[in-house]
Amino acid sequence: MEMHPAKRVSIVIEAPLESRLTDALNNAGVTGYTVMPVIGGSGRSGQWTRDGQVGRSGMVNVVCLIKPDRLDGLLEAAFAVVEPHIGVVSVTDAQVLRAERF
Amino acid sequence: MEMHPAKRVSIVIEAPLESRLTDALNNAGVTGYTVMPVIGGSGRSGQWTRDGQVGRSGMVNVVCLIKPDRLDGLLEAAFAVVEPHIGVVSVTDAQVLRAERF
Amino acid sequence: MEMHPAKRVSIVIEAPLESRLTDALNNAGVTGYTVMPVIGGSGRSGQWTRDGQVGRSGMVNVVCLIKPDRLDGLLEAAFAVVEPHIGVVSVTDAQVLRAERF
Amino acid sequence: MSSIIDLAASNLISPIILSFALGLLAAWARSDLTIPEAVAKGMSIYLLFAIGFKGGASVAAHGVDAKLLAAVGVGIVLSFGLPLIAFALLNVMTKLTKIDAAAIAAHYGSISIVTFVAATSVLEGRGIASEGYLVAVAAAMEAPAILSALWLIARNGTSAKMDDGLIREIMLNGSIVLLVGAFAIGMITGEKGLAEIAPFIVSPFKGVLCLFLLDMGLIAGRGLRSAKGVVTLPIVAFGLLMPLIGAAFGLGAAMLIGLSTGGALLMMVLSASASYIAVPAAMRVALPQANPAIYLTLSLGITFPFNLTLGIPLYLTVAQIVTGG
Amino acid sequence: MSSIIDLAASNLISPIILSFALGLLAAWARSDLTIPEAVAKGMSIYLLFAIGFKGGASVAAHGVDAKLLAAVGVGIVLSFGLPLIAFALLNVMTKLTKIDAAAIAAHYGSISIVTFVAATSVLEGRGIASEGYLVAVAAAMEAPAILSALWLIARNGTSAKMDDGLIREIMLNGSIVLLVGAFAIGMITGEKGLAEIAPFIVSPFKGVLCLFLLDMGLIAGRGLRSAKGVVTLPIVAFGLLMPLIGAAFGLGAAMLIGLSTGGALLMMVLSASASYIAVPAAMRVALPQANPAIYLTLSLGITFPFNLTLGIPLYLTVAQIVTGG
Amino acid sequence: MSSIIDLAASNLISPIILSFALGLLAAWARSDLTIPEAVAKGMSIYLLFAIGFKGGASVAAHGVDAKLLAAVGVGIVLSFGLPLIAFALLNVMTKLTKIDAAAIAAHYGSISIVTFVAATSVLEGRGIASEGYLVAVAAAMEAPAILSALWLIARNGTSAKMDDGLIREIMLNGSIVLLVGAFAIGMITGEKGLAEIAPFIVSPFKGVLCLFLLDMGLIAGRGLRSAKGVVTLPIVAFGLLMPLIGAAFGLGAAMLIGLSTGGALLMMVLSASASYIAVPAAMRVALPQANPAIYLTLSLGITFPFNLTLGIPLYLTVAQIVTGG
Ligand SMILES: Nc1ncnc2c1ncn2[C@@H]1O[C@H](COP(=O)(O)O)[C@@H](O)[C@H]1O
Ligand SMILES: Nc1ncnc2c1ncn2[C@@H]1O[C@H](COP(=O)(O)O)[C@@H](O)[C@H]1O
Ligand SMILES: Nc1ncnc2c1ncn2[C@@H]1O[C@H](COP(=O)(O)O)[C@@H](O)[C@H]1O
Ligand code: NA
Ligand code: NA
Ligand code: NA
Repeated sequence: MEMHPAKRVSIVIEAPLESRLTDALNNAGVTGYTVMPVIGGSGRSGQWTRDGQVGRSGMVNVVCLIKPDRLDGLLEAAFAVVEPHIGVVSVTDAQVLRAERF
Repeated sequence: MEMHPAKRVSIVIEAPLESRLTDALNNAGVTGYTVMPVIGGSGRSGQWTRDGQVGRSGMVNVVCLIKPDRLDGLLEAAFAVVEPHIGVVSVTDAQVLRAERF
Repeated sequence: MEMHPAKRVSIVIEAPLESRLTDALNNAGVTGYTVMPVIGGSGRSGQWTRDGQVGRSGMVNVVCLIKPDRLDGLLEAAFAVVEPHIGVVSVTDAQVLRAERF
Repeated sequence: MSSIIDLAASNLISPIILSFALGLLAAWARSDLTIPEAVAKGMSIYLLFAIGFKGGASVAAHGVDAKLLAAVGVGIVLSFGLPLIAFALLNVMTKLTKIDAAAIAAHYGSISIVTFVAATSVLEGRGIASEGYLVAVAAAMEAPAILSALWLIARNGTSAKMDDGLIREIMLNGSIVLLVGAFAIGMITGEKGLAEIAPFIVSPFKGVLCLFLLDMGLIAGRGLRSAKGVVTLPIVAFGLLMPLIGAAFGLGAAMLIGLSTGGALLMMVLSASASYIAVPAAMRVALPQANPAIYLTLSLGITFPFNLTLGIPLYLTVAQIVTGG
Repeated sequence: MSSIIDLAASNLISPIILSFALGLLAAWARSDLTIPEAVAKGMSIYLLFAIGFKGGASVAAHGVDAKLLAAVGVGIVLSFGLPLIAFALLNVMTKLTKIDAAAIAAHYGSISIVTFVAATSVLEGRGIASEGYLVAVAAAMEAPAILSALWLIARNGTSAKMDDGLIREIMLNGSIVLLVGAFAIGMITGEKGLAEIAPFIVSPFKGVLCLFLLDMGLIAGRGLRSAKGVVTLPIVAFGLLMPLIGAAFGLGAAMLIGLSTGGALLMMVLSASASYIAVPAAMRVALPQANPAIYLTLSLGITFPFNLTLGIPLYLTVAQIVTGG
Repeated sequence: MSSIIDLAASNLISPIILSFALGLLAAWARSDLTIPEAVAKGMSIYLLFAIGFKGGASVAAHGVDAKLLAAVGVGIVLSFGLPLIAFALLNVMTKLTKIDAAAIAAHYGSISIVTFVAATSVLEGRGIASEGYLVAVAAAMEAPAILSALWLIARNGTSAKMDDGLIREIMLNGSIVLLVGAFAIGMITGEKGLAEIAPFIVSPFKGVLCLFLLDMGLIAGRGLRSAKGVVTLPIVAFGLLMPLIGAAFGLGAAMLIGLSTGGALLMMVLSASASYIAVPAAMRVALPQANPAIYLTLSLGITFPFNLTLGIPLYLTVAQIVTGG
């Protein structure tokens, strides 16, 4: 089947910032994203787990497929939100069906 | 360690279609898949979130690692299910341990 | 923005082994990882789903971004835990922002 | 007339309705208040189990009425028939495509179990009895409407994605199985069984219903906010008119089989209410081209609140006049 | 004999058993009815807390019996010993590998707290008293069987993956900690504490148990359906025979320490039942080569329903005859 | 003095406190006992709804007191003011950065609703009345402290990430909306509404609180274990001293507006307790540089258990002496 090159950007960020991040992505012209749950993790700011959470907000994973030429715009928008916070941004080469959607 | 090339196919699809998709994958000779939850997203059909769902069915992410030469068969099978529905299909190059499993 | 090459290792493993795996990763010098839920899947050991679980422990997906030169150490550590168990290990090429973190 | 207003007013200031209003308000103000999906599903399982069990126990107590079968049969006919009326009405009143119209029609032939439950608790509050087997009628009315809508589509030349899997899914839908199963358990174990678990399924029932309606308010409110562009005035008008038509047919059916005043109200409510669980999921599989924003907003954002607040008191007044109860 | 049948019949038509049957049926018919994982876990936390607290409060009310320690000791011995019998039996009756046999054996030395709870509510329904400290015995019997099975494996030349982490995990398993902790809280706060929270842990208990058993029925049913090829007739026979052997040993132990009729039943049930929470998780870590489909199906799909439906009435009749109660 | 000890002792052996202790212990022993996130959130929604509703119904029963507005006003002033004191104290007592100090200060101006609830149930246990509208005061005190802390930061030259979105999020935070909304529903439906849902929000309340505190114990225990390096002795000292200072101010405020003994206790508890839900989330957005391990450990691991065990009995004794109750 015909595939089209794309970039898959994955941003792990604290849950209270989710709407700020997705607003920034929308403003950067992103046409869609998918939010996936995270149940725990570890990094420079220590280890955490989501079970029985009271007062700890947890993290989410926002995944975004975009046309390669839009990558820079997206990263800049995302980075402005993520930069002062804990979280991780990674990018992978991908192929998508139905390119007209991205 | 010895790694073997593989394709990682990720299909985000509406939950009521999950079993139809996995049946199609099984029929296409796929040896395994992993289903991951999705808690929200945005696309051409608008924005949604899973919290407090009554009547909205949400989406799931079906991830499948396969030998590269099986990609076309899988995509055709998946596409037949996904095509009339909302959802996104992406493919990434990957490497797997224990190739005999795929 | 400046990106740095990295490897994205994804390990799907039974939940009771999660802490053994993350301990092994820490010992292998990994600086961070993210744990994501899995709600079902299928493989050589059959099909399963997480809903209404009593007595079945389910699986989790541990995702780890690392510098490419650390891949072998990580895989060996992970494989020692995963090998006798059911589960799948895959590796993807990725790019990360803020390389100093990995 | 003043009695309707009194009834509506006293209905409106019940904790149940106000909880729904709180949810609407919170959603409208864009508060981040949410009820976790698992908790919402847990509450709906609780409500279905409780309402089914109580219905069955009531049938066990009063004996299996000869009217039970008649009521189930009439319910099935209504569920098949109401979508045809809804479809015709939508074609006249709105500019929706045939597919969107059929998808909406399916919702109005099916039922909303929470509206049914709310009506039951209004009856209880007023000490009006009703036939326990109407729970079985509720279960019987969930699915036929879907087949009706798919037939409408086939007749109009578009083919819906019907397969054996879908029919089994519709008939063995979790909420139908739970409602019918709990009804059977209630019938078998009777008053004795009910007494054993009453502190779980009877006493806290209304309180759980409050939290559940809070969640429904949140969802309905968020849906209304994001569907502003999609749902036009004629569509809204349909969402207010169709329940009245449904209720009229329900009343006719109730008279036909000779239900009590309470039973007539419940039959009206079943006919007047629109599904928001089983049917939307089936539509995503069978009619993926139909726009879910429209049918969900109509059913959950317009018809559900209308029935909950004004519909039930209105139907009850009419039922009392007509049945002389 | 006829009294067993009467007892079994009246047991079978309780809401609890019928809820389990509904779950089995729904799974068998491939309905999509499911209970969210978080809700199922929440209910099991509720049941463990309630049963532990009530046991502790009952000990506080009746004074700490000298038999408490004896009963705990005997329970530990049973938990260590029963796997040896189960292992020998499996080697004779089936063609399973040593590893599969040992993994299954571990389950039968450990206990099923829900079977215990169901037996308790049968006793309550009949007004038969029992020793509150048997909850502590239940907790004490959860873990030793696992060590026993690992020892069997080591003796047979295969090495299991044993480490300090695993032993701590087994002993400090969430369900053991909660059961023992709630027992201690019940003992410390006594009848006064129980009175404070009785509307939460006593009144709605049976109703929650119904929904929990509905979920167990769904899981057992789905497990049975997908394990058709794996579980052979001799394995099924073991799953029906072993509880009887366990119950016989439990009865002997109860006589040895002089338990009441109700206490004897509970001791039999603990010995006859098989774990499906703590042990399976431990086996995935320690004996990953063992096939989970076999031990889960046996414990949850064969032995659990057998004990729930026929076992408990049978054990109670025997206990009544033997203890003269 | 001996009465404080008696009170503290009888407080310490309540099921509520012991459940918290069980959680702490289980976490300390590294048991894998956990309560699913969705269930924990469900319980907190239940508690907020119940406490809000009961407060509102009590106001409806006793008439809207002229003091209500005064109490809300004083609460807002305390919530703005206490962070200033906390900030000054932290600068003197510890070596924390201004940002960490401000983030901690925000927590102490806001409130812990579970501490409030625990104090309410101590009052109920002793038959001491209190003003129902203090629930509204609790809601009013949640947010101002956050603004106060951000002002402190701005004054100290660092800029916090303040935007309109954040202010709306803070004011329309789910727990505030639910508490205020349930309070309003309780006020509107009054004693009649309360009677309808009392079997849900009154009878099982204490039992739910036990499970919720078990979870809080687990989280506090795990937090304490992982924060060993971060939280120094002076910081701990602050976590014990600040509630006493807060309570003193709360008592003063209560005297000023002439609250009853029970009301004075609740006002002291609101002032003495520190937030662990609304404020931490706001701090992650507004002051991401502040270390969450410090403020969460202080609020949840030090101040919360202190108030729960020793604080409440102490404050009650003082309140009784001062108000002559
Ligand atoms: N190397 C990594 N690979 C995958 N996830 C990571 C990694 N480092 C950090 N994370 C995730 O990002 C969160 C915050 O990381 P940090 O900002 O380093 O504390 C962690 O809790 C993990 O969920
Ligand atoms: N560009 C994208 N990147 C990631 N996920 C997407 C993207 N577009 C759509 N999705 C996901 O697919 C769902 C349906 O998309 P759509 O069919 O465009 O409405 C959305 O709710 C998202 O979860
Ligand atoms: N080819 C595959 N692609 C994605 N996930 C897989 C694949 N094979 C197995 N898995 C996952 O790994 C689990 C165990 O696989 P197995 O060890 O083959 O039984 C499955 O339940 C799936 O969640
Ligand atoms: Na209808
Ligand atoms: Na046993
Ligand atoms: Na405070």
